[in-house]
Amino acid sequence: MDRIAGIINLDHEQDLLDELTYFRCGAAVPFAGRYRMIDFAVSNMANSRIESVAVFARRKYRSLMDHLEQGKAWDLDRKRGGMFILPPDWNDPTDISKGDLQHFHNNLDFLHRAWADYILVSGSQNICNIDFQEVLKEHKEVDADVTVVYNRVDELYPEYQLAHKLEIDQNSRVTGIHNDHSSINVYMDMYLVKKDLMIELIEQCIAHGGSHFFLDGIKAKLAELHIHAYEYEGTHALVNSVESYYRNSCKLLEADQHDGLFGNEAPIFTKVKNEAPSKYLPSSEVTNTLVANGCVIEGQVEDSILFRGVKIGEGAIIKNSIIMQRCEIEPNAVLENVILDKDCKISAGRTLIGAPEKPFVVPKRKSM
Amino acid sequence: MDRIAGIINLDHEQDLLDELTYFRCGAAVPFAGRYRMIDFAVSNMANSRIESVAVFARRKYRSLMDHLEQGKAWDLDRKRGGMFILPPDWNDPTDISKGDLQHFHNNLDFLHRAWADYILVSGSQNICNIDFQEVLKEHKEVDADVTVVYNRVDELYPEYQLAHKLEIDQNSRVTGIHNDHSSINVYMDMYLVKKDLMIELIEQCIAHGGSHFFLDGIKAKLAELHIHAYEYEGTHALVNSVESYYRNSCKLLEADQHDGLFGNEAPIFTKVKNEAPSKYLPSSEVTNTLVANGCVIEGQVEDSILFRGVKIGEGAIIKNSIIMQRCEIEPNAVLENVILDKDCKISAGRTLIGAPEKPFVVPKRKSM
Amino acid sequence: MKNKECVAMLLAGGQGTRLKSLTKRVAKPAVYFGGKYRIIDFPLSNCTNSGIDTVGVLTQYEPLILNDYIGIGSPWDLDRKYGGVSVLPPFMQSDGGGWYTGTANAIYRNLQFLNQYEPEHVLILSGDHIYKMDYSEMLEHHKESGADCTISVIEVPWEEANRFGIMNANEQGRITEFDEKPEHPKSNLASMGVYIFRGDVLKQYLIEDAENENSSHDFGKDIIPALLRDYKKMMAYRFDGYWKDVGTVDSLWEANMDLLKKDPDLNLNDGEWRIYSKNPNQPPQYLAPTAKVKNALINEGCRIHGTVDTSIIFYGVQVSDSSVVKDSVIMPDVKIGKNVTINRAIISKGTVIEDGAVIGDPTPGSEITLVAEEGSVLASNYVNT
Amino acid sequence: MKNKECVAMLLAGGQGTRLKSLTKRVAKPAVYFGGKYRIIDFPLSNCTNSGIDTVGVLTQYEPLILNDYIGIGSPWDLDRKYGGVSVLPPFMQSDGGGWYTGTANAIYRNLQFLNQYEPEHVLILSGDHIYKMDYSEMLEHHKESGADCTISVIEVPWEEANRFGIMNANEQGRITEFDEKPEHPKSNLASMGVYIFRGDVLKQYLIEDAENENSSHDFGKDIIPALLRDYKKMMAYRFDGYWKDVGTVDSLWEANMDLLKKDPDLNLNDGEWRIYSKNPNQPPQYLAPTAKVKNALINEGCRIHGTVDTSIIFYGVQVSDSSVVKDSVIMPDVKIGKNVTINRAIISKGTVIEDGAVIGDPTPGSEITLVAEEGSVLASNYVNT
Repeated sequence: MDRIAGIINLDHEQDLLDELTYFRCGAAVPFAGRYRMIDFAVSNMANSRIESVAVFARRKYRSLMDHLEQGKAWDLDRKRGGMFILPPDWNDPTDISKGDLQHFHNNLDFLHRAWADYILVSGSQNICNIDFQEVLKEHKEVDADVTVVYNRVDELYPEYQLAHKLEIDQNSRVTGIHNDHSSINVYMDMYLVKKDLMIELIEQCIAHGGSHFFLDGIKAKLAELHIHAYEYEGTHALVNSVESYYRNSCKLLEADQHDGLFGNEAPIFTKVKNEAPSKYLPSSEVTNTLVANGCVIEGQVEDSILFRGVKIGEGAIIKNSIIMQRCEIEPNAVLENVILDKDCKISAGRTLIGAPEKPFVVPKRKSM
Repeated sequence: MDRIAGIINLDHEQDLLDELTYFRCGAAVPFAGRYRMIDFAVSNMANSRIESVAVFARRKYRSLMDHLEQGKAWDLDRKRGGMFILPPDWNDPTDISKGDLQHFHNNLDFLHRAWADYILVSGSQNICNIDFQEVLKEHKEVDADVTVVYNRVDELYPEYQLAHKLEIDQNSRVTGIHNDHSSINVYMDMYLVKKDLMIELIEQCIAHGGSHFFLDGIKAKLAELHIHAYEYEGTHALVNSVESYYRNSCKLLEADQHDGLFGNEAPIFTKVKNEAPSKYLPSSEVTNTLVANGCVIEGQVEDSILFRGVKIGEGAIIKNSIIMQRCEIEPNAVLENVILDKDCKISAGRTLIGAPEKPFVVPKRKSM
Repeated sequence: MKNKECVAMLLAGGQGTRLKSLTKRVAKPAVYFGGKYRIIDFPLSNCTNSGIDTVGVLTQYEPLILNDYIGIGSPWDLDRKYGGVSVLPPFMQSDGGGWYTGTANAIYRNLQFLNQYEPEHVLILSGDHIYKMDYSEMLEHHKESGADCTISVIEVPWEEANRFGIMNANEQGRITEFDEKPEHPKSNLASMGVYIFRGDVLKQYLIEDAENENSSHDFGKDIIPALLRDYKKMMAYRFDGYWKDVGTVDSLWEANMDLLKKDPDLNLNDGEWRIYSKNPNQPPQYLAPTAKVKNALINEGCRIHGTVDTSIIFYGVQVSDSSVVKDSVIMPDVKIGKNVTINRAIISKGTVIEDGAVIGDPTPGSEITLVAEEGSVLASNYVNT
Repeated sequence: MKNKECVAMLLAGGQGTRLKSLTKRVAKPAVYFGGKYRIIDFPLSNCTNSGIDTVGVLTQYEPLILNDYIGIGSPWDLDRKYGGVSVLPPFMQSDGGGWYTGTANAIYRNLQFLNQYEPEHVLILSGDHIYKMDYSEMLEHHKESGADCTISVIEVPWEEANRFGIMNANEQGRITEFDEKPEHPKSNLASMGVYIFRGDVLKQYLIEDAENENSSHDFGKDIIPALLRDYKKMMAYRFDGYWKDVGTVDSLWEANMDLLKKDPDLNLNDGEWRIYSKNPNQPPQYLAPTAKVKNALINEGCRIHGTVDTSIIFYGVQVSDSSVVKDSVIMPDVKIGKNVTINRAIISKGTVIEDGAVIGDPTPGSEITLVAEEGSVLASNYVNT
């Protein structure tokens, strides 16, 4: 079996989720009732039998570290391989690398030592359930140098504007990488390269003053390298703004979206918490809602997502909202089109109503 | 039972061990054949039934993180409590704290949440084997506000110049904290405070613009607080320079020093590696030496310390030297008064001789 | 290493025959409870929360699932370097060996395990009860009184006292008499099956008991009476929280229903006294637009399209459109088809209920229906009325 | 979850009576070897290194130490969420139950365990041998040949062939005959006790064997011959590395001595094929100014003041001034006093040797002395010459 090592590169990911990313990086934002954004990238790797995973973190990575621990939840706390969280802490006076090449350069050791022939690099913003062994299979079949993953989207959402698009010939060879907003071939920020080639490309890229490995080391070599495009056809959501976060969260209430992410044999793992089952009191009315454990519900909830340990008081009404961990909604409060970050408290009788296309975001630990 | 939470504060520790601290902080420097400096502070806490430990790291903490993992080796990978490695990654725009108060301020959560009545703060440079429950016992007996730990030293070594000294009255109450080089009451950079008082002192200290909690928050309040001195009488070594590192390492070859640290019921733990037992070939001659596992020895070694996986070729002669992990000494090389950092290679026949009072230090991964 | 002040020995070998097919493949302590837990989670979590970090779990009957479930104790924070949890099945020795013949025999055969910790006190627990209890308070009481043995007791209704082991104690709490299921109880203080012994006393009596050929090697029948006969100091420790023996299908059902009260006597959401358990990895529960959920405990991984009323739903359960689950306990991974009606039933793990099935008797006070045919697809006319 | 391609079942219930008092309190697979290891570390590490992440360990005799040692398999990276290591002691079921009556019976009684992984192939191992082997290569061979069963064989000296189970195979490697300890061996290919079966074939033969009242329920005596009788495709897989059955005191001693060669056939320092084991936390070993150490393997936590020559020293051993240890194996935590002479001996764990004792017979080829009185302080004149 060919072995793959994984890199989750957060270096270029901007924290565009407003209040949700004031104190944490995008990869650490809670998602889908009990996960964090990064759980999808890590679980995809773990399920694809990737046993060494490096996380290139740049800033606001504290809650990420807390969450990932040593990769325990993904069975990645191993003696051979395992998970390595790599914040920027390097001290090589001869280092001339820039941008994410700093990470690649200072962590070359990870690449050298990894018990792997291939490297799979992924970001954290493309939520999906993908088997990278299938990517590798295709990569080898067409004998590519680099294989990039993309999705042919049905509808052009605003969040795709920040993504690269691929131009592809009839053999699925990539002939162009650009930002044309009308293109439906959305690059999913995942690529596979042979380890030796990767190391070679990194070194060249640094020598030429590059600061963005994918752009300067791969895209710039479109003519020289055989870059193959692998089409991912499953459930996919790109989350890089509050709007895309909200819309894609709400979409999880549709059975096919939900099943596409959670319904197959490759489960999404996350750090385990000890919470009792959720409790629905006689006064509760809950429909079309995802509920994590540890909630106590006495009010009315519809078309919403409740994270762990949320309390909804009697007579409270929650609609089209996302309520994160341990929030407390007191009796008779009304929330509609709202995102509450962790540990918020909404006083009895208060009303908060956001716009359907622009939800109202309440930052962590706020009492209102 | 009163509960203690621990803080290992590395914020003010300077990296004065030359080549040994170019790429790692002092707390991560290998010591005594198979440990790192910080293992003593962590093990002392774990053995004193401290179940929550925060590590305030400032820079070059990467190898420290690798080493500590989640506190597994100390049984500190727990659901309740456990080990928290806290690099500087905070993003509070209203934060006015400075110096190590940044750490205290931004990690107040740790203090608030810790299931503990007392806080024990320690550095990593004072190597010893101490039971903090005994410190707490005395602290409560004399009803102190703060208890500081010191050692009445027999001999004045140069490394004590960087340490604070205590003036103490007949009741062991601290009446002065200063740097008088002739004082034998060497403060060991460890103190115990009631949690609530600690939080109060931190907040006052920040409000007054302090930048060093011990100096600005405790020493400055000598008149107001009851500061008690606890005398530690066991084996003690202060390591804050290459010279003190070398001398104190060599002292471990004396049985009483060695037993003082390793011989009692409170073992010093460290991250576990899988190494075979060390192998002594028929040509080997080894005397007065500490040897970790995984070594293969064909040459002659005396008055030295060999870390894990060191290879000593036939005819090589090692004297008064400290050879760190995975170094390879080829046949007939001669080393005397030398410290080799990890992964060095000394070619066949080479000779390296340092001065007895100033050992020759070879940085990591060097081939000579 | 230092000795341990107190080591717990948890008797988990019971078959629990009165739980019928629920214990066909698992020992009683592994039986599910409360939407998420197994019975043994309670004594194990009590140990952790009481600061007792060394627990021997004595298994005998169908230990495979229990073994696997306990592992090295990580879910309960009992994966300790020195101590932690050890599973102790019966074993063969060079001089023979064999099955455990009684509760006392099980501990006796593991004296070697106990000796390695030289415990001053030994806490004997059973894996059969649902309760939250701070054993460290009982240990304090035991130490202060200087007792040889302290037995935890709970007040039971006088009319039920004849079903329990009843302690008669004097005003100082010293036990003077022990009646196993007395016809005319002199007290309503029942033994909870939680004992703390002085380590040396326990050892002595276990060895004496082992040599006694007429003994049934049982704590209640042999060891406690022997201590009493010798005028050993035996103290009663009163416990007044929630405590329930879930030894029958009806009592298991009742204990589950107890959790649905608004402020249940057994609070599972108490951050200060968590009940730990192994957490399966499941997505959040989904309540569909058609779902009607009232008065229920529901775990992750469930999909509810129908009606759930006054019921406990474990993880991975599916309740399809137009089905009604009422006054019932649905164990993990049960798939309930459409137009199913379930009343006053316990459905065991992994059962598939076909469309249109009608299960259970809705009459209040009627017997609880247990559905536990292994891997069964239920015929649509399985009715138990 | 997905099924597993290959699950290993490790037979670890053997008493190993020929190891005398070394197995008084532990099963043979738990016996110490090589200054640091227990025998079972070798098959378990082989599994990990071969990518086999699901292992059932069948215990029966004195499993306490083995149980505790294996835990959930963390030392061998076998603490997996799905799969990993499971200890499988004999158990009671609602329809009875009892001890394992043979190697095949042990596996048969755990078919329920195997079934949950639906393995395509099952690897049967024993916990009695010291060797490093890549089972994934054997599995490749097994799959390519389409065999029902593949047996790993090793060439042994012709004169010793009558002590082994001998395979007679044709040119294609297909096994045509199996002779258990034949008087006149037709081949020198001995079975290593390492089998890979197709999952369905194994299951079928185990069930048939269980129904056969005349069977001894043993792989070598019953299952293999039954497959041969039915002309099942059985292939021999040749292994040519180091392999040693350490079933006697002498062979255990020899295997230890084999490690002292300059380039031993069994390399313990191979970073690509690590032998994992539980690591006790011990300070570095200390060689005093008076120490003379030649040709030795020494573990951490030792303090050597005397002479060690051609010996294996486990962790925590003390060798005091003027004592000489030669051609010997000293197991963990042995304390050797002053002026002691030890030759050609195995000293078992925790023994205290008094000053001046003389142990063992230095004559080359003489019998190896085994000192294993439990917790014994040795009289100064214990001589075995």
